[in-house]
Amino acid sequence: MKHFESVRSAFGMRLGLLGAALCVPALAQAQDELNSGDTAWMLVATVLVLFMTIPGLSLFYAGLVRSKNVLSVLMQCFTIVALASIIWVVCGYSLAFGVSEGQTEGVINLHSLVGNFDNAFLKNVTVDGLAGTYPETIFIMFQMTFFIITPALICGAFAERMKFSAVLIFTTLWLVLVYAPICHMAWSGEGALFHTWGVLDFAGGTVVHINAGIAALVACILVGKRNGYPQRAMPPHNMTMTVTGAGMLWVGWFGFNAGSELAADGTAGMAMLVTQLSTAAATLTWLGIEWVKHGKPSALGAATGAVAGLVAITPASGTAGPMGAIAIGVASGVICFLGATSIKRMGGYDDSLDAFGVHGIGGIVGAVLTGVFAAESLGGYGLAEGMTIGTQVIAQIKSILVTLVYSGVVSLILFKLIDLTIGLRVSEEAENQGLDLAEHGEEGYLL
Amino acid sequence: MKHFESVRSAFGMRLGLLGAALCVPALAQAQDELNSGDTAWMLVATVLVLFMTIPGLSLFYAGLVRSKNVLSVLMQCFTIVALASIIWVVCGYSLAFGVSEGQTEGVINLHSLVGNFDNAFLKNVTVDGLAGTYPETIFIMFQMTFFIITPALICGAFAERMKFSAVLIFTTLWLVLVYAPICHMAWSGEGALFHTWGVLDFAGGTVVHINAGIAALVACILVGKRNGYPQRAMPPHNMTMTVTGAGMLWVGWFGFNAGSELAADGTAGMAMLVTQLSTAAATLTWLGIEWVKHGKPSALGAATGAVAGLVAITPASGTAGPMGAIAIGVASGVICFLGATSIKRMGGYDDSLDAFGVHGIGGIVGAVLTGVFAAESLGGYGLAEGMTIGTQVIAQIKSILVTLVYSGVVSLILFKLIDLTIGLRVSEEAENQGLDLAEHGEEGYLL
Amino acid sequence: MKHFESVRSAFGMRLGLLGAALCVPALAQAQDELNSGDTAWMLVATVLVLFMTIPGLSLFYAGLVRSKNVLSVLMQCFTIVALASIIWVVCGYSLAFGVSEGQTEGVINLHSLVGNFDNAFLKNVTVDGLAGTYPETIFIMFQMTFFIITPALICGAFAERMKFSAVLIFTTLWLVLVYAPICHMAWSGEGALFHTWGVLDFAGGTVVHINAGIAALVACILVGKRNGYPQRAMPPHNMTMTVTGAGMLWVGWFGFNAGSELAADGTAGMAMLVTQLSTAAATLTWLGIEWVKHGKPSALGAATGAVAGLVAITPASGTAGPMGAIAIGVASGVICFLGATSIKRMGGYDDSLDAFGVHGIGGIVGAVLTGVFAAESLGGYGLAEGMTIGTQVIAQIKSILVTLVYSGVVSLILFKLIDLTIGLRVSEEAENQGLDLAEHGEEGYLL
Amino acid sequence: MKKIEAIIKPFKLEEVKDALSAVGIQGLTVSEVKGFGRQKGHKELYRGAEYVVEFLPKVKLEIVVGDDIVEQVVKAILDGASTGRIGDGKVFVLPIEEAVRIRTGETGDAVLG
Amino acid sequence: MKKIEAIIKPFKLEEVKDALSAVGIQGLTVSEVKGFGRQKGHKELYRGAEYVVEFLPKVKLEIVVGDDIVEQVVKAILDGASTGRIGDGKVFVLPIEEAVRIRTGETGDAVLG
Amino acid sequence: MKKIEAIIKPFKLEEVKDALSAVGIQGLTVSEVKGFGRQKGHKELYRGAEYVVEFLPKVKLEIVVGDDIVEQVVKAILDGASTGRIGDGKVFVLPIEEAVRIRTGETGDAVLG
Ligand SMILES: Nc1ncnc2c1ncn2[C@@H]1O[C@H](COP(=O)(O)OP(=O)(O)O)[C@@H](O)[C@H]1O
Ligand SMILES: Nc1ncnc2c1ncn2[C@@H]1O[C@H](COP(=O)(O)OP(=O)(O)O)[C@@H](O)[C@H]1O
Ligand SMILES: Nc1ncnc2c1ncn2[C@@H]1O[C@H](COP(=O)(O)OP(=O)(O)O)[C@@H](O)[C@H]1O
Repeated sequence: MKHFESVRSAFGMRLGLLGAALCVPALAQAQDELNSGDTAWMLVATVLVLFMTIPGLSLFYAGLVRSKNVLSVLMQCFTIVALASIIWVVCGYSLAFGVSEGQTEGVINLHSLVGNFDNAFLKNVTVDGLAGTYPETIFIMFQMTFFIITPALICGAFAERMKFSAVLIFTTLWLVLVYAPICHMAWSGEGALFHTWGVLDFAGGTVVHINAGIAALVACILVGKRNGYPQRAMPPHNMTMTVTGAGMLWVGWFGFNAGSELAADGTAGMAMLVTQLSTAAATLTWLGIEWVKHGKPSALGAATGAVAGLVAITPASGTAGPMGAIAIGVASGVICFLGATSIKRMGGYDDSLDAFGVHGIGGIVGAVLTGVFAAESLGGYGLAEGMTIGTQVIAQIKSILVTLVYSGVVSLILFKLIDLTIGLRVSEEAENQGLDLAEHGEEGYLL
Repeated sequence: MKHFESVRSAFGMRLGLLGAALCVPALAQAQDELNSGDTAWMLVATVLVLFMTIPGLSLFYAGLVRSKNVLSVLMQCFTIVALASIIWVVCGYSLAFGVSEGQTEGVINLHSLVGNFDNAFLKNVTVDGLAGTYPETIFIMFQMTFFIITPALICGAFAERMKFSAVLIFTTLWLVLVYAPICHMAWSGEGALFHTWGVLDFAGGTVVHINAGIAALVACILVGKRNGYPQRAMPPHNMTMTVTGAGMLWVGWFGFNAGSELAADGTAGMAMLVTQLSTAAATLTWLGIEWVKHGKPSALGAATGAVAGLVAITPASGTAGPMGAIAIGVASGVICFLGATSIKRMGGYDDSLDAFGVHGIGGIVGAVLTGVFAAESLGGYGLAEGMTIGTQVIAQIKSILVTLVYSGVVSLILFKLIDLTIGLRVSEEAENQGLDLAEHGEEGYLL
Repeated sequence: MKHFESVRSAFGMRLGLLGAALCVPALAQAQDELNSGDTAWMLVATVLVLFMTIPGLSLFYAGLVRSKNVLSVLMQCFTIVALASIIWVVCGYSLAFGVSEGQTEGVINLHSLVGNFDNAFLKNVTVDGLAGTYPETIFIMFQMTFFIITPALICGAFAERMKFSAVLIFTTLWLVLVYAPICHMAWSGEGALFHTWGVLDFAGGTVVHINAGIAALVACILVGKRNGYPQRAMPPHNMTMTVTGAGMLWVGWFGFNAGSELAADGTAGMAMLVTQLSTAAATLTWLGIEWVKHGKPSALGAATGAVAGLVAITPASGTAGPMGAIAIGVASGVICFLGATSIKRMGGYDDSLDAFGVHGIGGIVGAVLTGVFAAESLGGYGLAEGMTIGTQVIAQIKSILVTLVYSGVVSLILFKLIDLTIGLRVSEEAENQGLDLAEHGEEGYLL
Repeated sequence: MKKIEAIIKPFKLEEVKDALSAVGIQGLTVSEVKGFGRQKGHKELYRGAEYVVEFLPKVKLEIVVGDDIVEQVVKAILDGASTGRIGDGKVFVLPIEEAVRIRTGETGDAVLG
Repeated sequence: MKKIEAIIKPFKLEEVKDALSAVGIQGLTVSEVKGFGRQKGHKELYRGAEYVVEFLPKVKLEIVVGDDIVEQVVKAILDGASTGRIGDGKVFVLPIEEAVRIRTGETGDAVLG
Repeated sequence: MKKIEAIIKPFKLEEVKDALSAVGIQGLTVSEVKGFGRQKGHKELYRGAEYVVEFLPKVKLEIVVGDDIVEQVVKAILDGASTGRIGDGKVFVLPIEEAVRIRTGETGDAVLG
């Protein structure tokens, strides 16, 4: 069972119990003893996922904008780290992982969708509390890093024109109203919506990438195109920064995927291996397409391909085998390439850094193919009893649609509200001058 | 007990025993077996703390200077890593952690202040020797990374004008004459001065930050202001570097704080959580102040706020709870903001990169508040028997004063001596040209 | 025994057994249980070694070229990561670590030189398979990161003039035809050539550094000098990048060396300690030479010295003691300094980034001195029964010669073949324009 | 022959170039400069330390043209570069005594195309 | 109208600007250049490879002024920029035939303020 | 006195400098510029978005010389800078009315060495 069920799911309930009565006699005693190896790994995995956002993602993104906006991007990511951390302990953790009494296997009700406020301000958290085989504090931290990186991903869509204040307000509301419920549906264990449907999302294909991707698409449509886009070219100002950030994302992602096993074991090892293979395959695929289509493989192509492969393997990293991973990597390379080029051009929106094109589309590719490559016949861990590739893919698609619709609609409302009140966008003059000076009173470089 | 006593303290004695007779029958056998999980975590924590210095701190600092001095900062940090490593094994480790026979609980004597040369050149260190549940070699390495970062912090004060040779000589003498004793007083266990007083310093508020901070203040006063300061503006030459470095410091600091538990357990988990919360709170506080006071929140503000929060939680990271951590973060944000702005202006010294303003002042804020937020009533782990918040705060203040006075006076003498012999400062021409060319014969950028 | 025999060697055979029959009753049951601490450490060590290549090495190298070629260097490293990952699972792992039936202790035959295709496409790899005390998947990943970094090192020699397509083709062939066999000779356990000779190579002095170094030398001779070399100066375009990369290499190298113990134990701890000391000593040595010889110690000197020390301690990191490590560091500092200056000048080749001068020469220095400082009398772990320093050094030299000759000759043939078919070198115009534009259609910076 | 030097706002470069192409200019040279003038600079704050930036980024264009089209070219620059706000910049006209094309060695107005 | 071009040492820019303000100059344009002259460059060493830097960083000022104040302006530059050491730089005076303010289209000496 | 301005290809700078030294030039000023002319630019592609670079990197030399050696200097530049391919650049000659050495205050041809 363990093979196709996120450990996080199994864990959801226990957390609920912890919330209700901290001294409940452990059902599975062996499991409730602290294992220092698992603890060591989860400490590190947490560090790695935070490293993905700062400096990883922030460099990846910042290199892609024009130099007058470089600090605004770094700043949005950095501030989101701080902001999301506080929101998480205030209520995010409890809303995402709190399991209320009525949340029961097989029953779909409000508790399947969202947690509660029982653990607001971490009021039930102690030094000695465990989450399975390691301290609950580390589970809180590990999940916090996911809570952090998701809104940071969205920043890629509205880069170079959104007000800093609007970013912070949107992030706050979105985390509480969108991330927490989607996370609850996926990972709060028995009784949770996606869990009941048997959806596979090992490390956050829906929760993180599709969720952020669709919000990003809504964002860039509502905030509008950058002045001069697409007539005027807006090439990356510092590709060395972007490639550096991509490298950091790659290495940090092992915390994301192998860390999602929540233990230092065979599944963590396999998650690491398949993550590497998908990423490698997607990188080579993207470069191959560029080479054939444009005559030259580019560094930006390599970096983007890698991220596409990382995104797509995320939900599958606990269920796919090595060859499945390569297939997922190739597919994500091809489809995200279209996402960041043709689809974007056709759509006519200005997804500045392809947050939707890579995370949204890559997330969908991954979520669907997770259902395919979990099958034992295709080298995966095997599907749950009674599931076929077909039914599994349908379950996957249901979770994708729920995420697209829920996140899309709520994001739309939030952006509209902010636009009507404080406004989403900086003035044209500020945009010309650059957000670094206009919004932060600083310059990136004085070389 | 474990809750308010640094594990390092408990460990100090054992080390002494090891030094004296390696095969002494273990008192607590369970404790003296190698635990691979603790070992794994301590290996990684060590890597993380080294990562804080190179490249973390070095980038944070280097981005803040003018481009003609960028290499000199990187170079000072890098060379200090090498230099301190050698000094540590020659005598630093033995002077800091060596426990002589007369060092006894409750007695204050010379042995309370400094170790000995018994383990000079690591002569008693073996592959199989343990420090509790993991190899002594890793304890040596972990502590070495603290020995490295402390003088590197000081470099922020005299950046852009100090001779490279003077930096190296000062570092060597200061590490032996100041760091080793202060470290001994805090962390060599029973009989050590701060231990006897019941001082709480989980991860190095006094040993690292106040210690470095006061030396930094002395340094920048003695070496004098940069030419043109404060009339001429000296804005950071590469804020992207500084924000990157701040991100690395943030992630690396989990090795510093959670690593200081010296085990992969619940306290390590809680140390990680409180570190994150203090840092987040300080970041938001700093940005809030800037926003209100200057109208714009800046990337430098975010980065500096984060470091302030990291510094302040350091001594408290093994005793404070989540809400205490947020309080410490807010306090450090406010007070370090004053430290880096009003206090510095009033003082009239040129602490180029605010080594005193952030590390000295933040360290003091943290050390005092550690005594407050350790209290169970304020969400902490609880104070030692017989201690109240009042008496604990007094103990904290005593350790602060000892550190300020001892480190301040010895640093003063050392700088004076160096000034009188080889001179502290480069020539005016060299300062105009920039230290990169004048001292190292290189240029940072040829873009 | 464990002390002087790479655990990897002991492991080779077991892998073979796994390949043949996965359910074979374990010989040493204790050893075949998953240890979560070892697993945690090996997960992290793997991440660290990947981090060495991206972004570590890629930044170290990229800073040293002219700005018009910065992306080409980053791109070669990044693409090699992807390419080598795929080759490794296709056949590299099986060729390197597959143990065929005839591979027997004391017998030298074809199986002593190379593995087989039994595990091509990882067909025998399962989630639950162990490599000693941790999952085989992690062993595969850990070794993959070595497979990745070795060809990336070679890129330093032909930087700024080699065709991207030629780089990829060479890398592919070289990994299969050179790396896999040399790795097999060293680390596939009983019956392997170097194992039979009693060669000590804990973490890859021959397999990685000498192997890459000699290929690099051949490469830069065959591809020819850069236009204008050595008449025109080609100073590094971004030393801050190089120093940053050096810092990352330093911290990542603990994964390389301490990870090579394949367990979180005393030897891993000692490997960490000796790695630090050798690196520190080499850094200071290099700076000292520069200071005396040129009057100024340089940041590039510090960074290069550090890498020299890291390279040299690599083979010795599981057998030398702290003082031996310092000696190895000093020796590598002196000799690699000559390698990157006088020897290169005398040789008249254009080893652009001193891949041979540092990795080749440093690797040789380390491999020889490993034989010396393993001796118990010199603070090492002790030599194998029947070995003296003299016989051990001879064994070391034999392995060096085999590597130099085999890698040198096959590299020569490969480069010649590529030159005769698609050509090794870009056109003069492309070289003038810079590889970033000519080969990848991008620019590094638009500041 | 005259040399026309124009100091303009950086983000107007494309427009000016288009306007110049429209009047038949086929060659020009551009450089990044900093301008000091009536247009006020901005303040930057680094940890409370104020840094007043008086030198603002501008772009300088240099175009050598035949005497006959000077007026036309100046007009094109004004059309392309003007925003009506302080800091739009200046155009200066300087005499040129000779022009040579390096590739061919030819001289005179023919060089300027 | 004349254009005054001055090549100075970078760290003297502030002083020169102040000296120019003192004589009433309200507009000027600055650019970063490299100078080659009598002032010796320096050597840089990268892994033993010597790299002689002959082109030294200088700052170029361009100030267009009315004929009447040329002398005064040159003097101000000399005052602000001189250190008495080799490499202080040069001042050149060039004729200007016309000046136009882009914002308003006005021409002549009025433009220069 | 004349000022000779030359726009050349960046990688020809060393050769031109040597050629100028050969005819006795001891001072010059160099700056990085972007040139637009007949030489075609290149395309860059970022995630499929085309970015046409029309402004190519060039180097501008400024050399003030006595009237007598103008021809010689122009020839030296042509020798050093010519590759025979489009984009080699241009040389322009401008009148200079005065030159002053900042260090000494001296004026006239003596300043130019
Ligand atoms: N006398 C001058 N000589 C050279 N450049 C000048 C002069 N006056 C102005 N400039 C340049 O023109 C730019 C614009 O001038 P400014 O006075 O700010 O606005 P405007 O041109 O609209 O009057 C300045 O930034 C500077 O680069
Ligand atoms: N003939 C010249 N033409 C153009 N610029 C020159 C000329 N001579 C010198 N310069 C510029 O003046 C700067 C200073 O000249 P240099 O000979 O070094 O010292 P000084 O001006 O004190 O005699 C040079 O770096 C160069 O930029
Ligand atoms: N009329 C002009 N005014 C100023 N600079 C020019 C002019 N024409 C060309 N240039 C400069 O000369 C460079 C070379 O010109 P181009 O037409 O490309 O080739 P060529 O000089 O070989 O004819 C251009 O990049 C530009 O910098």
